[in-house]
Amino acid sequence: MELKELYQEIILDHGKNPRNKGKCEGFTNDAKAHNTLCGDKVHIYLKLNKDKKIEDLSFEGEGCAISLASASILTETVKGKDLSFITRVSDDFINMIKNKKKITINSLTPDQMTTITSLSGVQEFPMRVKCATMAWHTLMSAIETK
Amino acid sequence: MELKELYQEIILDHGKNPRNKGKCEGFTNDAKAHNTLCGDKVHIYLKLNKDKKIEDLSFEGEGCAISLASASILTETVKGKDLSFITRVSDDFINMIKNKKKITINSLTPDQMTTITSLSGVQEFPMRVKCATMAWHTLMSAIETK
Amino acid sequence: MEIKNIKKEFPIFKQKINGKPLVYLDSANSSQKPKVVIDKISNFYETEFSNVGRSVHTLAVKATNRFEAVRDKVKQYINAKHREEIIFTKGATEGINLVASSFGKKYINKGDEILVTELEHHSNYVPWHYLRSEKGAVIKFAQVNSDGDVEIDEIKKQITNKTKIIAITHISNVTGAVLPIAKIVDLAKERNIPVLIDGTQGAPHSHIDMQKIGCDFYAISCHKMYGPNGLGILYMKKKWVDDLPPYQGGGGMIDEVKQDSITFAEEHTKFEAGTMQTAEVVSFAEALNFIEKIGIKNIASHENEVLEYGLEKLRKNNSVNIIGSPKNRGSVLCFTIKDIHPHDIATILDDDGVAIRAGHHCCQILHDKLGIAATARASIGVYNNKEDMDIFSESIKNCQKVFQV
Amino acid sequence: MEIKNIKKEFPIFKQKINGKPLVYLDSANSSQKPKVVIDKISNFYETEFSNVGRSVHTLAVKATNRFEAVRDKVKQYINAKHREEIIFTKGATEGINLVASSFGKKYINKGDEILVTELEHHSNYVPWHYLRSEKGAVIKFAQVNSDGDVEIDEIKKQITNKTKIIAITHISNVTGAVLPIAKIVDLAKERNIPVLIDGTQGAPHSHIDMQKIGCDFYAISCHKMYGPNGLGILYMKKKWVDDLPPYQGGGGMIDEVKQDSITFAEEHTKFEAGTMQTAEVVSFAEALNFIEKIGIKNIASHENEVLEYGLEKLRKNNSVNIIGSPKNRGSVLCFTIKDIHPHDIATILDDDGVAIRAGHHCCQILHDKLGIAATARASIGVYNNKEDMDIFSESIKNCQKVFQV
Ligand SMILES: Cc1ncc(COP(=O)(O)O)c(C=O)c1O
Ligand SMILES: Cc1ncc(COP(=O)(O)O)c(C=O)c1O
Repeated sequence: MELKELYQEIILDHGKNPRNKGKCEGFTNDAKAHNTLCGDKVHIYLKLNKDKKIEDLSFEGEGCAISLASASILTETVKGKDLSFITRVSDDFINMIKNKKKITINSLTPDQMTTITSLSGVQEFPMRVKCATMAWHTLMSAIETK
Repeated sequence: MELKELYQEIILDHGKNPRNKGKCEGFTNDAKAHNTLCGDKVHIYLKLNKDKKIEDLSFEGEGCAISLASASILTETVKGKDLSFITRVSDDFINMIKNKKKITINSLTPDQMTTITSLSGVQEFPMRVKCATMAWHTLMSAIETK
Repeated sequence: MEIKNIKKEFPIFKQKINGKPLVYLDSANSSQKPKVVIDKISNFYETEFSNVGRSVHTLAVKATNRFEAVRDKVKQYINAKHREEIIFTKGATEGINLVASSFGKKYINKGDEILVTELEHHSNYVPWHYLRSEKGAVIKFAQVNSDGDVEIDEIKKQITNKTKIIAITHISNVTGAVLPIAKIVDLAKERNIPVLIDGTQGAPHSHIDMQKIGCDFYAISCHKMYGPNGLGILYMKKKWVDDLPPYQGGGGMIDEVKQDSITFAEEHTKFEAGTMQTAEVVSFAEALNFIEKIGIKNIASHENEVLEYGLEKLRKNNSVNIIGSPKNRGSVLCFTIKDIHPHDIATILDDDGVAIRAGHHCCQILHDKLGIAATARASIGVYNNKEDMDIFSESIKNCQKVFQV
Repeated sequence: MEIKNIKKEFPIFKQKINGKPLVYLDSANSSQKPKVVIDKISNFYETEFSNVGRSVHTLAVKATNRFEAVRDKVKQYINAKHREEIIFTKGATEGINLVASSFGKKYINKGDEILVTELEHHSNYVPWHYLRSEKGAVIKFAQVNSDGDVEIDEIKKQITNKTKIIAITHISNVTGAVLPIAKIVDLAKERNIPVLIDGTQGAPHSHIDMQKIGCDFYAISCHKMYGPNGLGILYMKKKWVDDLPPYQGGGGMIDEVKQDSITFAEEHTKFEAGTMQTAEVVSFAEALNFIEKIGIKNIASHENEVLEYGLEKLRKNNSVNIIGSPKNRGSVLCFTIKDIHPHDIATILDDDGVAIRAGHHCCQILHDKLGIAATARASIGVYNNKEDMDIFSESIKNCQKVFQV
């Protein structure tokens, strides 16, 4: 049943107990987005260090389980990573949701892989695609600001 | 055949050789109208005397055979008449065209009757009703101005 | 026509959604269309189509007569005094924009006040906002009370001698509050302030009589009244039709056009630029016939019964929070469920074939006031029944199951 | 699909007019609709209807996807660069009003010049007139020459360094002149002047490619392209989509709405306030499919052949005066007959089943210039053929008989 695919245990957990919520200390970049259709909001804060690594990041947001889980999973996935990894994983993620593609990046741990693919059920719910991708697009905007 | 009803000999004649065309001398009242749909225009000039009779009247106008004939026939019908006659004949005429009613006024000569009812074919051509009635409405406006 | 069997008149209900019967609870968004309306559109295009008011050939004459007959029909339906008070628009949104633009141009200056309520749909706020940002007008908001109503005293309080127009909704598309519009109009008349009613939610669910309401403008969306997309009606009192400048410019609304000057047509024509939505207008007559056959009062009381039944069910569910408890409720039911976002509710309900809407329903100001970013909304049409409410309330329990709350 | 048998695709031709086959020569006014388009409308309302872009239930998702797919289809059809350059409007008239209003607000000030031509339809003049009367802008008219053409040199002559925008028709709906729009755009680009093309008559009869034309705005009426009533398309170059302020205010076009401020959505959304014409948009895709199946170039050359054949016949009639002899003629043929008013011509032709239009065709300025109050117009669509032209030209002789001229 598709609905169970969409609302998997992992997603419900991240939706209810989002990780890295709030405004992280000493952030260097931030960006926000707003889904005018449903009112979902996300604001991402991150601390880029000299090596172009995300030393710390966090988010503030309101929204549905999918959008909160997506933001929460995002923060877990990219924390401590460098920009080239982040770009790849973010592309992969968006491709998975939008174009039903497989995740190709191979530097994810099995755990991370399970977590990130838990969102793949969104593929079947076109009106929810934006809920899942918004945080990831916002991450990229945050990186581009300075 | 309805078309022949519409374009009777009398109408074609009045359309081609409209009577009382131009601006009559010493006019006391005038009014004009414009059918924006087809560009028909009419301008009626009249000279009201103290007895509330139309001593003289004329019209300027551009338009289709129906509208020119109607204006021409109008001038012939009401010239020299008093306002109460004019109001009645005008109501009758508009009622004939719009509501397919008979002419009820009994002070018309048989000739005038034939002439005025020559326009009754317009009843069957709803888009042409305005062509036939415009001059008559304008006559009433002209009388109301001073 | 019997309401009991009315679903049969709507072809959409023949299909299944996710294998389940469609329970359509999104009529405040747009209503479904009865077969008579759909058939009229095809029939018109197939046998009578022509552009109206511009040519004199047979098809054009027929189409024009049909089209103009609908104006008469609408006039009679809403009890307007004159046919030229009926202006065809693209929708309620365009109707309100038309008034804000034409009225604003002539009568709104810096410092003038426009009075709206916190219940307004963006369509009845953004057009006035333009006058604020372009002309320095002031927008005042009559506050919503804790029941989700706007009281007449609150309106009274907000009126000043700078108030140039009052623009209020007939029925809120969120709290369902039915505003006392006739009383508000009376109040406004004492001070010579014109009133615009956003009748988008009012017209499909209540008997509307322009003489009884007495308002200056009343905007309608036909697609929420079982009519076609892309059509609205703006009722505008004769004195304003004669007085206000035109809106969009184009064919059909002019009198004389020269290289250095233009004069405009009179009556409704002045506000109807360009080719009109002929098929839409013609088919809307069938929507009105449909409503008349059942009777708008019967529709309203049926909808009310269904709504009350649904409300009763939801009230028994402790996790459900119903938004607003207005004195009179139109056929709208907004709610939230503890710990489940409305967006998720809508997705889970859809899986059960239940179509609702989630979001701010184009009422951000009201949602801000409520302190909620989004709500779920079930809205009722003539085709809904108690069974629909049973399925709906079961489906809500299903949400709680999925989310384990 | 074969043009030879194409009348069969249009249900309207099944009927008789005054006992005679319908010869429809009023396509420049509005085209008839093929069965595929009509069926799509009913089918959509019967099985898929929902409001778009607002709800997340199955019907809404399907409808939204269909709707947005049409935007992509239009983008591809007119070869726009970005899908957000496609704005759905009520018609060409609304499209031009939108540009005049939004562009005018930001860029037109007192003394600024707007360059149009004497060929323009009121839709491409009245909206600019508003800027003249409200802002003190100046409207300049590029003159039409004795052939009914507007030459590129005439445009060049009228451009000054105060020219802020050029707004010209693609094909005249009276003389049929096809203007050298790509060259005019090149000329304008040298001076950084944006160009709006009124493509109402251009789009149904020619291959339109936004990259080749290079214009900033191109306005289309779908009902003249075998599509439904009540729908238009405005192509707007991305830079203007991003730059210009919104037009009508309402649902769907906002970003954030507060009591003291509003921010607007981006892309095409900013210009699409209120509920969209979902069924109309969805069915317009079928109109484009229909055109593509035949090929717009085949349509154009077929229409041209029919037109030339008709022109040839009329030229042989000494009482007939053909309006204009442009270098390239679109599918429009305006004429007068000595001593018979166009209005009478239209009535008599109608009696023979021939539907034409008479009047000034919303081009009073051009008619003033021609010194004629009204003309008769036959305009061609894909469904016309040489036989139609035979009947048409015989019917003209009938006019002469009735009028004994
Ligand atoms: C050249 C031209 N421009 C604009 C228009 C206006 O189009 P619409 O009435 O569909 O908005 C027309 C058609 O009437 C036209 O022929
Ligand atoms: C209260 C209210 N006003 C205005 C509107 C706008 O109507 P439309 O989008 O049909 O123009 C709506 C519907 O969305 C509404 O519910």
